[in-house]
Amino acid sequence: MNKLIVAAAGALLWVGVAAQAQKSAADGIAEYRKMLEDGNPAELFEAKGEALWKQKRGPKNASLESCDLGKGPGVVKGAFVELPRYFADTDRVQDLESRLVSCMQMLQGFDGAAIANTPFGRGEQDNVTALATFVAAASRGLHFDLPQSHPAERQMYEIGKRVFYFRGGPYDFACASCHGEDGKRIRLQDLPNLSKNPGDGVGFASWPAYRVSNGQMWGMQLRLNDCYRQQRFPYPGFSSDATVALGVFMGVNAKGAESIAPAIKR
Amino acid sequence: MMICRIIALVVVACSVAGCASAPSPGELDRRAIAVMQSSFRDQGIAKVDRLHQDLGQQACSGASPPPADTVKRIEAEALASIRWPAGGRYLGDWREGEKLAQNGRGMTWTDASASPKDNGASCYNCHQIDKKEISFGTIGPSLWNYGKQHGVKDPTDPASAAIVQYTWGKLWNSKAYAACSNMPRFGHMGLLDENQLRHLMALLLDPASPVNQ
Amino acid sequence: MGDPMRIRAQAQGDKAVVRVLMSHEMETGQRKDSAGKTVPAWFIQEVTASHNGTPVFSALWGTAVSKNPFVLFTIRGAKAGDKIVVTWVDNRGDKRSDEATVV
Amino acid sequence: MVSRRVMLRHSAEAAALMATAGLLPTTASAAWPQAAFDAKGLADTVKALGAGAPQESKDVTLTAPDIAENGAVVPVGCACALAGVKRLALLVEKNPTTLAAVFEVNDALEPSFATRVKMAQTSNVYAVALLADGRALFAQKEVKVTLGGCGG
Repeated sequence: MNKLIVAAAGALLWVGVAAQAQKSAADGIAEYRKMLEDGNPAELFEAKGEALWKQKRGPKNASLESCDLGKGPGVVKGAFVELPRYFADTDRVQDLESRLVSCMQMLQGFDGAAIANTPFGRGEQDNVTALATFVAAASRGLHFDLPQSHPAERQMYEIGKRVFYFRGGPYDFACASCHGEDGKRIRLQDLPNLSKNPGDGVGFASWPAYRVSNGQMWGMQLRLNDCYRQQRFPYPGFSSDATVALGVFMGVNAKGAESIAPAIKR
Repeated sequence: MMICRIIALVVVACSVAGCASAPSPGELDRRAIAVMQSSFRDQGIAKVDRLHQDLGQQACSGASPPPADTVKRIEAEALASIRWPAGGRYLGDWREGEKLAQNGRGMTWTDASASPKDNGASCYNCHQIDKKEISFGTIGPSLWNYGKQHGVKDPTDPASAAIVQYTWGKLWNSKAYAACSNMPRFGHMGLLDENQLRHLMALLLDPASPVNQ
Repeated sequence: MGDPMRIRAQAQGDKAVVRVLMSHEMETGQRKDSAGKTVPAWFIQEVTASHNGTPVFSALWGTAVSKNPFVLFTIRGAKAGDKIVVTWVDNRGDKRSDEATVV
Repeated sequence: MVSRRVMLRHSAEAAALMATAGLLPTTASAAWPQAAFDAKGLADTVKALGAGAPQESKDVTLTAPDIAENGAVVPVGCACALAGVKRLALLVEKNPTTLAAVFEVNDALEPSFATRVKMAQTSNVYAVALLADGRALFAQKEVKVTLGGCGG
């Protein structure tokens, strides 16, 4: 027992020595990422989203051009950097994707619940991603500033914080396991610290993003969904309160960060 | 249980609409748990019962660490839970260990089975191990030269017993040495079997392992 | 015939730099689906471009070009207002042309 | 003027390539050189493109990163300002199909192209300039492909 404790103390004191060779690898990766910026396939989804926004569709044969994303009907520019926020018509705090589904239901007559239950990348869910890409792109270069004036918005921040630190599952992981400290990596990928402001706001401000590894466009809902998959948690519902609360927590923490969405990611 | 559910639903409705007065921190804690319970569903092998927290998971679910007496209790219980290897055989084949260390798969809802034979150990996600692998994470400390740094020349020598046992214990239940460790409890949670753990031990401690060159 | 391309043609001195993004799966024919069946190859084989109606660019591609392909080339003597038309043809015979103006 | 030359060269080359390949194209595009895209390694691929033994040359420029964070998208470019260059090709040695892309070079274009390719693993990448006199000049670089993300 004593021996064990001594050994444990030794192991704790003993810190890694070999981070030197990493410098060149990090430089190489930085160079690679820079080369990719010239021509981000997210533009294809942005163009598709813009066409979908203007097109008369759905049972009501209407466009989304009068959709209220929080800054009044039809205002797209600047909406992304203030979401998630509270909406009186649905009496809910909504993120970009769940708000788009509400607009598709209210204006175009689509079945919102059916869209929410559609797997990512299929049917109308794929259209939601393209629409989200278009809306996000209209705020590129603007700075995040989520409203916290409504009590429901403040409460969602507090709940989101608790969801962020909720540890569970067979691996004992929480969002905070990977995103609670500065300067950490998984493999070669930098992990943004999403737990505070100022933090790495760009972690929140890059999605929707084009995923190089699978050639897919991912919105924040799918980003969070795959985080939870890797966290070895059960499946979070599309636009469930936990995912929206996390959006509020990360978004408020990203205050002041410049939006670079839609970005290009590994 | 049923009553709890109903209360939870009422609370969520309140949280979404916004209540008249700001809720207390304790009330927010309860609402957050209700949100967790209502937001997830079973998918494949990943069932909602994974959200039932044990003492350690619950105590380590905050921005700050739990109180000292809770830390002590978690660590003591974890230490007592460690199952030492059958026959006192601690080391396997470092080559198999390296394969496991590279493999980040297992236990997600896209994995077919939760059996240890279908799981990797995900070590490189968080640790540097063999220096030749440049794609490694930094959430945990570097393990390059782990055995060498600890002066392990012969892992069966009694002089090496302390570090050998500590390493096994850390792999079996990391919380025995740090209550809120970020590292999974590979043995305790049934993620890896004894032989797989022996292979990882060899990767770290075998003088012939590339880690100790 | 696929989704529209994104073509950016920017005048730089007496040239125009053309950047094209195409929406295409670019299946290699090596990949297996979740049921273990090989997904057949499906990829763009030929890309051509014209400048004010004159063919100027031609490329032949294999399965190794990335999904949602990107290509960059530079046309001599092109100026703002000129028309660039890009066309791709894939191994199934699907085809798509899109037009852009040099800015 | 340019148009006519380009068009003529296209059809002539298509015929030559088909002759080299020795088989009828099974693909939608008649000009697509099946044999060249089936070839393995630098030497065989260049041969299948109808050129002689490849020579390394400083006159050919290959742009590629040292490390690719993901092999699914690796940005690569090729350029060669020598007179007499007819085509520029990009090759990835260890891919199931070595030849990735062939670009026609003519007076209407700068002899410089960029695209993105998939890489199955760490490998040498080549930019090859095919000249009118049958010579093939190349530049090479090893690109490391890393494992990324959580790996699950």
